[in-house]
Amino acid sequence: MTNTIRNNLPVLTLNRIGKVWQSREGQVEALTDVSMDIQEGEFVSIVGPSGCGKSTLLNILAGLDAPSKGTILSGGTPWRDRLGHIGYMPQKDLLLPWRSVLDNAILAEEISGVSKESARNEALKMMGEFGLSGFEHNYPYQLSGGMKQRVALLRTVLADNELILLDEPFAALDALTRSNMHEWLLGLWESWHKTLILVTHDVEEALILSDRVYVLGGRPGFVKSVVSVDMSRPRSLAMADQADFLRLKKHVINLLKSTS
Amino acid sequence: MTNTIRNNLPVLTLNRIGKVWQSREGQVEALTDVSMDIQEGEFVSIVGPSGCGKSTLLNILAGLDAPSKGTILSGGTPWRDRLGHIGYMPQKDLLLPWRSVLDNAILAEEISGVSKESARNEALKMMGEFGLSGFEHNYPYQLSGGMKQRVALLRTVLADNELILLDEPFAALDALTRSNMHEWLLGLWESWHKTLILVTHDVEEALILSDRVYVLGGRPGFVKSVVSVDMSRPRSLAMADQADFLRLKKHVINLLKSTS
Amino acid sequence: MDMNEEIKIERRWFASFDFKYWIIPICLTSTLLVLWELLVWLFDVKQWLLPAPSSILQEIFESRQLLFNHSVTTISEIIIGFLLSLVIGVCLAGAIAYSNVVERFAYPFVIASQTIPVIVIAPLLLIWIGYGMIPKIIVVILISFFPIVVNTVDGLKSADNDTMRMLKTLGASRWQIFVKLQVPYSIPFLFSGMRVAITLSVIGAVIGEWVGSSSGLGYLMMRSAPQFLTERVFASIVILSGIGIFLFALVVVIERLYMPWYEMEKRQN
Amino acid sequence: MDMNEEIKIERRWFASFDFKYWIIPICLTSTLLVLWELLVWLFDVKQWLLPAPSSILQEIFESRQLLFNHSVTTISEIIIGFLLSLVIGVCLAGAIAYSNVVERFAYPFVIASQTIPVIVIAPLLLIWIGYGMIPKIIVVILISFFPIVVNTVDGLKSADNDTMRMLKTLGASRWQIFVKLQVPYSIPFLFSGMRVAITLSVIGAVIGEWVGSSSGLGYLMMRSAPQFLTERVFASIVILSGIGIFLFALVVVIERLYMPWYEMEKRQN
Amino acid sequence: QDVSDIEDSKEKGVININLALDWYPNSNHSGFYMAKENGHYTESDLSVDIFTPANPEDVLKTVGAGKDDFGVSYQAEVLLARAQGIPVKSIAAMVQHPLNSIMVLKDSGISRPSDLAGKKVGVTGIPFEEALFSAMLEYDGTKPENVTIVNVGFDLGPALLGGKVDAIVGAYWTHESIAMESQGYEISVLRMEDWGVPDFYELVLVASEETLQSKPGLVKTFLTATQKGFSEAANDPLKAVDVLVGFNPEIDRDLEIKGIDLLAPLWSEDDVVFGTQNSDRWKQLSDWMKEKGLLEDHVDHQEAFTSEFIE
Ligand SMILES: Nc1ncnc2c1ncn2[C@@H]1O[C@H](COP(=O)(O)OP(=O)(O)OP(=O)(O)O)[C@@H](O)[C@H]1O
Ligand SMILES: Nc1ncnc2c1ncn2[C@@H]1O[C@H](COP(=O)(O)OP(=O)(O)OP(=O)(O)O)[C@@H](O)[C@H]1O
Ligand SMILES: [Mg+2]
Ligand SMILES: [Mg+2]
Repeated sequence: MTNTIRNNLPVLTLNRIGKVWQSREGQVEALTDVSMDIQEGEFVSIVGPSGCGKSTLLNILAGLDAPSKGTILSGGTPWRDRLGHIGYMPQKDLLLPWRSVLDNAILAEEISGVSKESARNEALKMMGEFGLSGFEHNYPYQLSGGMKQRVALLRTVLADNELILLDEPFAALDALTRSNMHEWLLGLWESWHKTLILVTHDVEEALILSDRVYVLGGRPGFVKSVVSVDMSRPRSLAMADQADFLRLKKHVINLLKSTS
Repeated sequence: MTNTIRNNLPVLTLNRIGKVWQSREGQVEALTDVSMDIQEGEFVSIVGPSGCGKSTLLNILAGLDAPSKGTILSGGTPWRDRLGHIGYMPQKDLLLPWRSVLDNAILAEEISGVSKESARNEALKMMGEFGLSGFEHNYPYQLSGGMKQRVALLRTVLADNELILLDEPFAALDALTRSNMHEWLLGLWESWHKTLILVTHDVEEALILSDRVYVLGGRPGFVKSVVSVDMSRPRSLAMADQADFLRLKKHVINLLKSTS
Repeated sequence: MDMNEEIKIERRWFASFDFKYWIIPICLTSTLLVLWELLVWLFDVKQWLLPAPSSILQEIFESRQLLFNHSVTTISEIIIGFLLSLVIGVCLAGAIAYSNVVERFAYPFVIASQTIPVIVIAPLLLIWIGYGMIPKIIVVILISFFPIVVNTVDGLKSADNDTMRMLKTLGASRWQIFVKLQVPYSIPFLFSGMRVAITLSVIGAVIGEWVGSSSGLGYLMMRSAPQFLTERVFASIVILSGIGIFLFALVVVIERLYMPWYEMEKRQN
Repeated sequence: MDMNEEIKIERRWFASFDFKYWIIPICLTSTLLVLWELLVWLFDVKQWLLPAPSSILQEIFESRQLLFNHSVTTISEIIIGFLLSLVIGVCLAGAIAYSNVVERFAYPFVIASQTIPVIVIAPLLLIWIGYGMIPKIIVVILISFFPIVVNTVDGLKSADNDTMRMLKTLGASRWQIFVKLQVPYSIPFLFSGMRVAITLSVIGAVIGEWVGSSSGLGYLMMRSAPQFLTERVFASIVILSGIGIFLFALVVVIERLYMPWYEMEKRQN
Repeated sequence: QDVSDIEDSKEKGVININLALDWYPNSNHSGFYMAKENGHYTESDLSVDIFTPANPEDVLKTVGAGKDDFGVSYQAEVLLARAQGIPVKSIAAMVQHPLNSIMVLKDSGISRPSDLAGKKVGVTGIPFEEALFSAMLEYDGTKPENVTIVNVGFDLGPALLGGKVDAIVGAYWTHESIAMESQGYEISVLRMEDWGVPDFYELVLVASEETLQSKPGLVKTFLTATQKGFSEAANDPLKAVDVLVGFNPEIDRDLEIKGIDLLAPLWSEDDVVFGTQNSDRWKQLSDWMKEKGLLEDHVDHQEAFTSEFIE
């Protein structure tokens, strides 16, 4: 990121991204013509049917995969060294089985050269909020599905990047734990001015959290529509019954259902 | 199962099940005093906070782990040979990476000795409904998260057991795909008179699908309450806005939130 | 993405024939050979002690017929022996991984078999089996089946526990879990073992030929050493090494063809 | 749950001392020994060809002091050689897995080193290094480092691709991925290699002693054979096998202690 | 002699015979190859296959166990083998004197065993050879403790040429010395029988007691043919080497040509017939070995050989 960002230009621009997967089983077109503009400090959600290419898109953004077509810009200029400079929580938790919860969480800091001890102390403070206290020294196989997911989220946010991509971070969480995590995430976003891109299947979640929602269509994935969520903040799950919210939700769901 | 089932006795009775995990990191009490009665042909959901022991409970039911306390009965008599006689879709998809989608799906039939060819033909018919057509011969690494989950579900139902346990089977699916799968699952349940136990985080899903909802509390997991869903069938996501439904939903959510 | 590229290509190693990845190794090897040649001349190292690469090459050329004839014997011993030890090793490993009792009974013997110096039991081999090709093949098997057994057993036991439990809920028997889960899991380990085993087969054939024979590169070396025909000994070693490297590479290629899913999964992106 | 039990216990194998799992193996082994004894008496197999277990035991008892003294030498060679080959093997494997160029340059030499018959290059070793313990240790290293290299390289390359990608997004360098991901992934493979290597070290020490020495079990065998003291040769083999089995088991135990997470994960339930 | 046993064991008209050599084929064995080449074996309906076992001592085991019919071994080994109950007997002496010797580099100035005091001597680890060496030292007035013995395994020649030892014991003055000289070194040889060691037959041809008893005719026939081979080899050494190399192309012809010149006179020295052995020489050696503690007292040297097949 760094100094290429000029104030009014989007911190991230996807310019007609396309992706084709080649394999011996044939080729799969996963994405076609996906364009997006993300402003600095924005909270953007992406929703779309299963298999429409959301994870593929995030992989491309993170710099893991090269797009088959299109370019990615930041502040108007091509952004190539994305890998390692964008926080990314992938769909699978990918915890290292030989590391304790704590040591999995501090992986990013360890990599960036922070002393293990101070990283551990910092992470320990967050265990409570993540509902992991008492499990700091347990190993991944001893955790429940939702706990693993929270460790992976913690690992991602502790990497402390300006732009963070989250691929269904709350899929394995119950409503209560989930809304706690929502609050925590919004706190992070607001106080540290992060730019967040969230992939989710939960339309309510998208609406409560984000400024804009990209609705994708599938096979191959394309941008169907962008919905601005112009509800005042702070928002909460309690708002889910309000007319405004319900209208927006129905709108997004209809968009998802529409076949074009 | 078989002949131990007498008509009025529950097909599955959990009698004060408790589970303590031992490890070098100390011991974790995962479940305490969990009792349940499941009638033949019932559709029961289990909801509860992340880490409260839902997966642990299903593992015990499936016969994979032994409970630390309590007994499991069927038709009033102890049921020991559960392993292999209860359909179980675990939380992780656990697809075999060297098998194609199709061959992963037919695993159970292959194991029970059905000829590969006829099993494949049967599975092929369902690929469309599961949104997997075109991917029959792909390998798991080429699938999206939600697609893998659907293959795992297909594998479980093709095992064709009377009692089926599902651990968050739709967590990685978008609303649309999810409601398709709901319909499909209800069809299966109704036409084949299966007994279904579903673990989910989505209260709406629990209410739309099941006859009764067990609400668990956490640390250690215990049964907080059982909610009967006495809404007429067929139900659908469209009902989610109805007063009845909203009242029930709020009730369950409040139960989840309550601290006792 | 550059780093990505790097790892991607790295994964292909042996199978890849990107010339650029061969330049440096070839240069280094040549430098080494030239250095060896120079050192031999400079320090006037005696021919019988360490011949220069050039004289080894010359010997290979001059005695090509002799070397070829003896190579044929040795190569057949290696290949027959290796294939048999593959069959035996895999069966034994299967039995060991499948049954506790077999494991506790057979493993100590398998280990013990490795600590027996073949030359010492040579008379038994000769008396029971005779002077033909069979004792040599037995020696090859004795030497090369062990890494196959150890690796395959470890591979069979490395199967993912969660997946094993999943299979149990599908009603899989012990045997089905073995065949459908443990065996596929063991394949990469098996290939590691095969790579070690095929290389050891080469030396196994050489040792087997010492047990009493009248042809093969091992015989040729043993015969040439006391005549101070050190170039011929080194020529044989060069050929043996070539055979070893070739067979090792062959196993790698077969692995690629046999386990596309493993490689594909690893290699993608 | 019974089956569950079975697999649970099976996973513990060597580390477990459940007596019931040892009864059958011990009985079988005893039966075998008794059979051997009987066959020797029945077919009047000559002592000088294949001694009966009883005469081997008797020899072990009678020559216990001699055997003990020579064992000490051999065991030190084995242990020093193995530890060095572990260090060398792991370093080499690291370099090979880390760099394409090193791999292409070094691997062929590593393979070639295995196809060189030690006995044939013994004069070189002796003339360069002399007759002390060092040449024996070098022979042990030469024989035992190869399985360590091959297994460790394969292990280092077996690291999960998705996790590798995750680490890259955390900004991990090539080196960090290597240390934090590939190295832990290689540990189970490394231990497979170590099990093979420690067993080969035993025979390595014996061969090393043939190349010229004045103590050690290999030397003792070399000396006993021309005097037709066949029981003594077999007594030495029995002790070598015992050493091999013991060291193999030791590696298994160390593995258990060193990789609790791996075992725990596998073993749970 | 009763030759009827030959007829019994014929298969398709020929009798297959296994002959185990003590070491890789060399001029010591040229007589066998001459006999083969010139058809002396086939004339008597024998078909002789020649093998080399892994270790010299294995010959006595394969012969003793009946795997091989005849073998080439060493006189002392036959005594040692009998001590352990291996039922083998020497049926012919192949070389009338020791070939085993001490070798030094000529420019070392060593000319007698006592010159080795304070020096390093390489041996192969065979106790009998070490005893021979000690006897030579004692005979020349030096205590064996004054010499450092180094076990150099199989590599006697390289150890000497490489300067790792000052002398070697266990090499043949008809073979190793020539091989070393061909590498451009000058070698001096101290022969055993010159320095107080009982004169012994270096190589002997052995058969099992079983064979001797049940097939005396076969033994006789084989020996007669072999004698012919060796006498032809002695008469035309050059031809003998060519025949040897013809059968074993990996042999260095030049080396063997020099070797056979030294060797041939020892086959039938002093006009004795090839194969002759006499009881005194066996007694001397066995007494000497018993005295040195190398051989158990119960071994009877008379039983260890038989002269009945040599004429
Ligand atoms: N490595 C690959 N090789 C081939 N095809 C792939 C690969 N990865 C993904 N695909 C295909 O690309 C399409 C998009 O996959 P992707 O994982 O991006 O979907 P998604 O939107 O994240 O779905 P979900 O919500 O289920 O996670 C799918 O059809 C999938 O099969
Ligand atoms: N193998 C194990 N060893 C030790 N503790 C374990 C083990 N498996 C589960 N636990 C603990 O048991 C508790 C319940 O775990 P379980 O997986 O049953 O929760 P869950 O209700 O399924 O949660 P989620 O909704 O997040 O999947 C957790 O505290 C977990 O840490
Ligand atoms: Mg996805
Ligand atoms: Mg769970």
